[in-house]
Amino acid sequence: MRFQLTEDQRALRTGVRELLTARFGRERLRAAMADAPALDRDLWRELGDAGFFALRLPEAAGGVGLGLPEAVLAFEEAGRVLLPGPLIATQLAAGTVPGAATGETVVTDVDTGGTVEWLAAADVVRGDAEGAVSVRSVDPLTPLHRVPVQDSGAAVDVPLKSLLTAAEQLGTGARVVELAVEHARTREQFGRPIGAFQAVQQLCAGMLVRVEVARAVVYAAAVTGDPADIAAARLLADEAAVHGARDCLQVHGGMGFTWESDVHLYLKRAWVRARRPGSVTECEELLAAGLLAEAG
Amino acid sequence: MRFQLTEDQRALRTGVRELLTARFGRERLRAAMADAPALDRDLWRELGDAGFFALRLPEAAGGVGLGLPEAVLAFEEAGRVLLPGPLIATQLAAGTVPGAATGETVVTDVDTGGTVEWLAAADVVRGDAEGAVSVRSVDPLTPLHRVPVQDSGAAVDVPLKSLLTAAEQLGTGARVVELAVEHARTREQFGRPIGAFQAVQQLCAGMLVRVEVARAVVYAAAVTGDPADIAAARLLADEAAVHGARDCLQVHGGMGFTWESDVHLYLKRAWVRARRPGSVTECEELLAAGLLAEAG
Amino acid sequence: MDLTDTPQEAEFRARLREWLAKALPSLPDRPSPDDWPGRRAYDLGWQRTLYDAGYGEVHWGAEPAVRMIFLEETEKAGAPYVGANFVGLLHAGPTIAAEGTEEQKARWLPPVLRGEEVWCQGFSEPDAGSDLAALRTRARRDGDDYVVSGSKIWTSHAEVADWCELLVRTDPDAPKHRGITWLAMPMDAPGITVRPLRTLAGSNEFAEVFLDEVRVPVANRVGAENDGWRVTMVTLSFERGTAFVGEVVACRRVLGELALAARENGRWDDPVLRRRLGRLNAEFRALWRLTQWNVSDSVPGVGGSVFKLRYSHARQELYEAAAEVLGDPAALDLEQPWVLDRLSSLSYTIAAGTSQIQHNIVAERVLGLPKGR
Amino acid sequence: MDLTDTPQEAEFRARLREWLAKALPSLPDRPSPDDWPGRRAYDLGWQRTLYDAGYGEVHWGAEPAVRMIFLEETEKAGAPYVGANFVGLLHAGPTIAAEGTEEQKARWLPPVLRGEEVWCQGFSEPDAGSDLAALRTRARRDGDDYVVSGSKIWTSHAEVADWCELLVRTDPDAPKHRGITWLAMPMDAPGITVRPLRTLAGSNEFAEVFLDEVRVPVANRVGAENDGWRVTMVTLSFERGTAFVGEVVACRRVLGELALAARENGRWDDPVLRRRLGRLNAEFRALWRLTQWNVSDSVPGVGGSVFKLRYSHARQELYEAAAEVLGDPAALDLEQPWVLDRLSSLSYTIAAGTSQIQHNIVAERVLGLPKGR
Repeated sequence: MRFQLTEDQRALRTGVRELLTARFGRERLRAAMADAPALDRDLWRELGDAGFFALRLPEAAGGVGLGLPEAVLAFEEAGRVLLPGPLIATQLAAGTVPGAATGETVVTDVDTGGTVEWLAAADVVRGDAEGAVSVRSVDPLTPLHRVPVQDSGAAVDVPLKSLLTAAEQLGTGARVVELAVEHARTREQFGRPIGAFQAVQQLCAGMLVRVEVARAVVYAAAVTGDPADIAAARLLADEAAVHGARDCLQVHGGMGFTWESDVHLYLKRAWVRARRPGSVTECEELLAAGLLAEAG
Repeated sequence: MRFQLTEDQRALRTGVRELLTARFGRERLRAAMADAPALDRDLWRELGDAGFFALRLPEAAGGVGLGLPEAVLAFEEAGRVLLPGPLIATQLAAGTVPGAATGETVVTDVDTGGTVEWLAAADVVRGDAEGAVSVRSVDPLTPLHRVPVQDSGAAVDVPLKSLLTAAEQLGTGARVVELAVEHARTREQFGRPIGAFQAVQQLCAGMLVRVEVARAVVYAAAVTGDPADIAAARLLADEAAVHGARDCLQVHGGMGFTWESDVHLYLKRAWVRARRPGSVTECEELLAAGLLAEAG
Repeated sequence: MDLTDTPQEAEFRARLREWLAKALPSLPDRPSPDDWPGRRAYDLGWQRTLYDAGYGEVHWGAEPAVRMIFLEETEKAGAPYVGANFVGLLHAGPTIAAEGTEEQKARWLPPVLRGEEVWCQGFSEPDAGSDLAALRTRARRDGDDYVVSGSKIWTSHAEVADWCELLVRTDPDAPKHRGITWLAMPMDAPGITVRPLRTLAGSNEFAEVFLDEVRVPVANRVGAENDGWRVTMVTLSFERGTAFVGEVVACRRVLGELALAARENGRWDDPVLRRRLGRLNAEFRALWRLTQWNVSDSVPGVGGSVFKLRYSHARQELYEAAAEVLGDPAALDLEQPWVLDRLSSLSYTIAAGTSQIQHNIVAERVLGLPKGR
Repeated sequence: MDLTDTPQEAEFRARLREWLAKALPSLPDRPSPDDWPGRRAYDLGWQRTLYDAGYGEVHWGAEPAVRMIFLEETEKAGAPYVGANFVGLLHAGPTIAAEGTEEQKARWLPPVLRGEEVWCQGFSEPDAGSDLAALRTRARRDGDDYVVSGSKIWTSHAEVADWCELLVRTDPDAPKHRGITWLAMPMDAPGITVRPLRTLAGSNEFAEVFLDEVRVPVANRVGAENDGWRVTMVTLSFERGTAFVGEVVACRRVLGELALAARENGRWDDPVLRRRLGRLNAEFRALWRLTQWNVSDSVPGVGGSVFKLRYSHARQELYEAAAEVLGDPAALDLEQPWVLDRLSSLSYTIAAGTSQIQHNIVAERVLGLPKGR
């Protein structure tokens, strides 16, 4: 057992982070808010060139030939910077939908209906989007449509999507700890940085704990692919992101309540992701049933 | 609307507190632990003389002729000092069971079975206690028996008992705030009283908030007798007592973990009371149904 | 402990209900949230209507229990909120009434009560939030004027206000609480720039106010120079007892609507959600009773922080539960009810003293724990 | 990221399993919790058995991953705990190994590994709990001895220990961390009184140790005089990575038992309780993965406080859920499984650094926030 990142995995993470920092910094983030529901196609192709979408495609099929752990690391980085677009559906379509692997083709999935992300921007829509109605999305960076629920519809790769969603949530959770700590170290009230107050320290420490606990099980789920590990990863990563962004806002006080602050963007995205297929109820029930099965 | 204690109510509270302080101080509390499952019959009769059991009995019937609000104040005081015995059943039996009003007769109720308190010490047992088995009670001050559940059994005055239980929990909740604050003011670590640390301050403030919110609805329920108010009172008072005693223990650190400290006695009694008829599930469902009824 | 109305209270309530039933149907339509002049006119009109009906002074003169009935009944009847008149009626007005000269009272109070002038508040600054007394907006004396420079933030209704109750630093060398002065600043004075401040909910409810050498007559000072902190504190607790009456009533209404919506869309069958709504019913019942308790208390103030801590958390929980009731994707749709409210509610544990600060206040001022850090 | 055993690890695991299957059935019955001599003999016997089988040094010499396998497999097989050997194997022993002289190592280490001598710990004092460095037990030099007076608290196995690792103050004038010395005190020295300390769970798991002019040879000092704080810190982090392996395995077993019990008594049909158990499954799976992560980390230490904060809370939640599964009156019956565990679990957020202190450690040492109060 060597449950830490390998050298290659570290290098991958660094590479993705550097790419995203260079190509999707704060200004691009704010600009993307104005552009939505359009996508930055140049960025999308650049991601394709870097192998983001073909990450798990076999080398024989022109892919990078890596596995789920590497995909999780890449999606964690995407979650850190709030990278917009139907990233998960497109990566899953690589090798099946022409152009998805290279970032030429943007793919979104309808699954069983309900909410569909980036319907208007997608080149290929998998599933039946008939009757789709545009929704005024709470997240300015994720256009949403409402599609009638299709009980008979095929939900594609729900556990996999749930795991990659957890990875994005993990990245968001980790990033909001940094934002909170940065603010707490510099913002002064009552003659000292607010991070010197235990009440603020406790908020920040609690955020970190949620992230590190989630990280362990998200990575483990990527290694094992075990449905119960994935359900646990999803539950804890959702919590790390949603609760973390919420606490980050609290640490920022009034400063975080403005549109100009980025904190709300993390919270809103975390809300959107938390509602993707694989609900809290489903995860908890699966984990409960698992207890009986394991304990026999 | 004058939703504060009247002069008479203040006087009653003071009177009960003085009686209990004089007759059931810390030494008696510790002695009672050794005596259980026997009851202090002298104290019981003294309570009877003071009108504790006959509080709500009409004057014409030899009682004090007061109402539910006064009973709630008296039981709150009982909860403050962890007064042992089947107090609620005996007060409810006053006027029905000879001697209950005067404290001569100790009464306990079986209701629908499950847990019965003070079965061995009681002179009169209302309900069917057949098949009772003694239980090694977690609370050294409350002997318990297990009685087969009787689906057809008559539960007597459940809402009333639930309200008086809430009153006891309120008293316990209020007392553990005082204990925590007392300890936090005097215990020094790192060169200052631990109550100067925000982490401890937050624990104590949270305890007080729970108590004061519970107090408002417990008193209100005593005035209105409304089932939804009673259910709310029970939920919030249980929480104020159980969570409060738990936090009090946390504030006390290792000192609270000893048998010699009283803190655990508050927690254990709060646990026992929280399991009396009128469960969390029942209260929450009643309150949920109430929402539909009111809004509907 | 009496929760029923006294005969006088019952009469007040009955009369008010009757009047509301008559007055509300003839009210004009509510303006859109972005229409500031429209909102000003609407809110002033409502205050004038109240004034003409004899309710103009209900926030000041009336007994707390009567004020509570007013707030409860108007909220239940769906009457307009205090809106643009908030600062005038509930903050600057009471301050002037308590600390102003006869001349100042005569100048400023009647227009507030008659719905003629709007006030806004210039207290918070970018670097003085939780630590309000650290404010840095400077005022230097020049003849009969103060000359004021600095900036204020989180000012509501600044775009349409006639007056601003302004805290300025007049003695930079004094301890921070002792160099502050309270001024009434006319909002049409040269040197004032109002810039809307967009919140995370996308609304422009607040503004930043920039002050560049703004001249405010010394005659507009309420209380002594450098005594502004005390002057302000006198009224900060003024409305504490009844401040949230309308909001608690509104929360209970929302909770009922959530239950009906959940029954409608089938989520009521989920016991986890249903019990969560039941628990919230307990919560808001208790907060309603606590409001009644605080209003009845002859020594107001102590209950304020306790109430605010619990209420702000409970109201956030309410909208979290609303998201569960709405489900997917309605919970993410800004057009749906409660979604914007959920965003707005994020400020409750921050504005007017964060929950962290409120815990300190309770610990130190109510429980008497030693001063912490 | 690899969660599978290496060939060496797999071999170790297989060999250990095989050995446990043979060794455990022939173990004597466990003594009752109150039988201290019996417990001493039992625990020493088990350590001797391990030693003879080649597992005596697994807590020290082995790779963390191997140590983890040992702890996981012994717990799963229901093998005895480290028990009375805890301090010797996991605390005093490693300290002596790291900081002792060759002579000291030769004297004290072999008897620990062979299951011949029991150590206890004399660190905490009534007035030095969270603030351990404030300890006041005094030691003055007198010839070749230190003469020690004071009292210690929360000492496990004091009744049956041969040695006590003792922190004493040798320089009362130095800053509090700089006047402390580490001594090995023979428990049969005159002047030592051991008084059992009853906990709220009714057990006598701990003791108070009173020291009245106890003579400890200077030769028993490990490290330099006044350097005891550093000496202690060297080993406090020693076992952090694997400290809780057995406990997490045990918690997951309990959780499974709770599910079965709930199915048995019908409470499984309550979705609120069932989903709560499902959530706990997520919790303990994550804690298990975090343990594996920490064990694999080449820089141990950082993960310790994070793990402890979450684990201590989760384990308390586990026994709260157990009470719900047990229901009424079983949850109040000390004879029922888990009820005593629930009481004991109340210490988890207190012992070895309260959760409040752990939050500070994480905030300041991990996140780099300024030193708070």
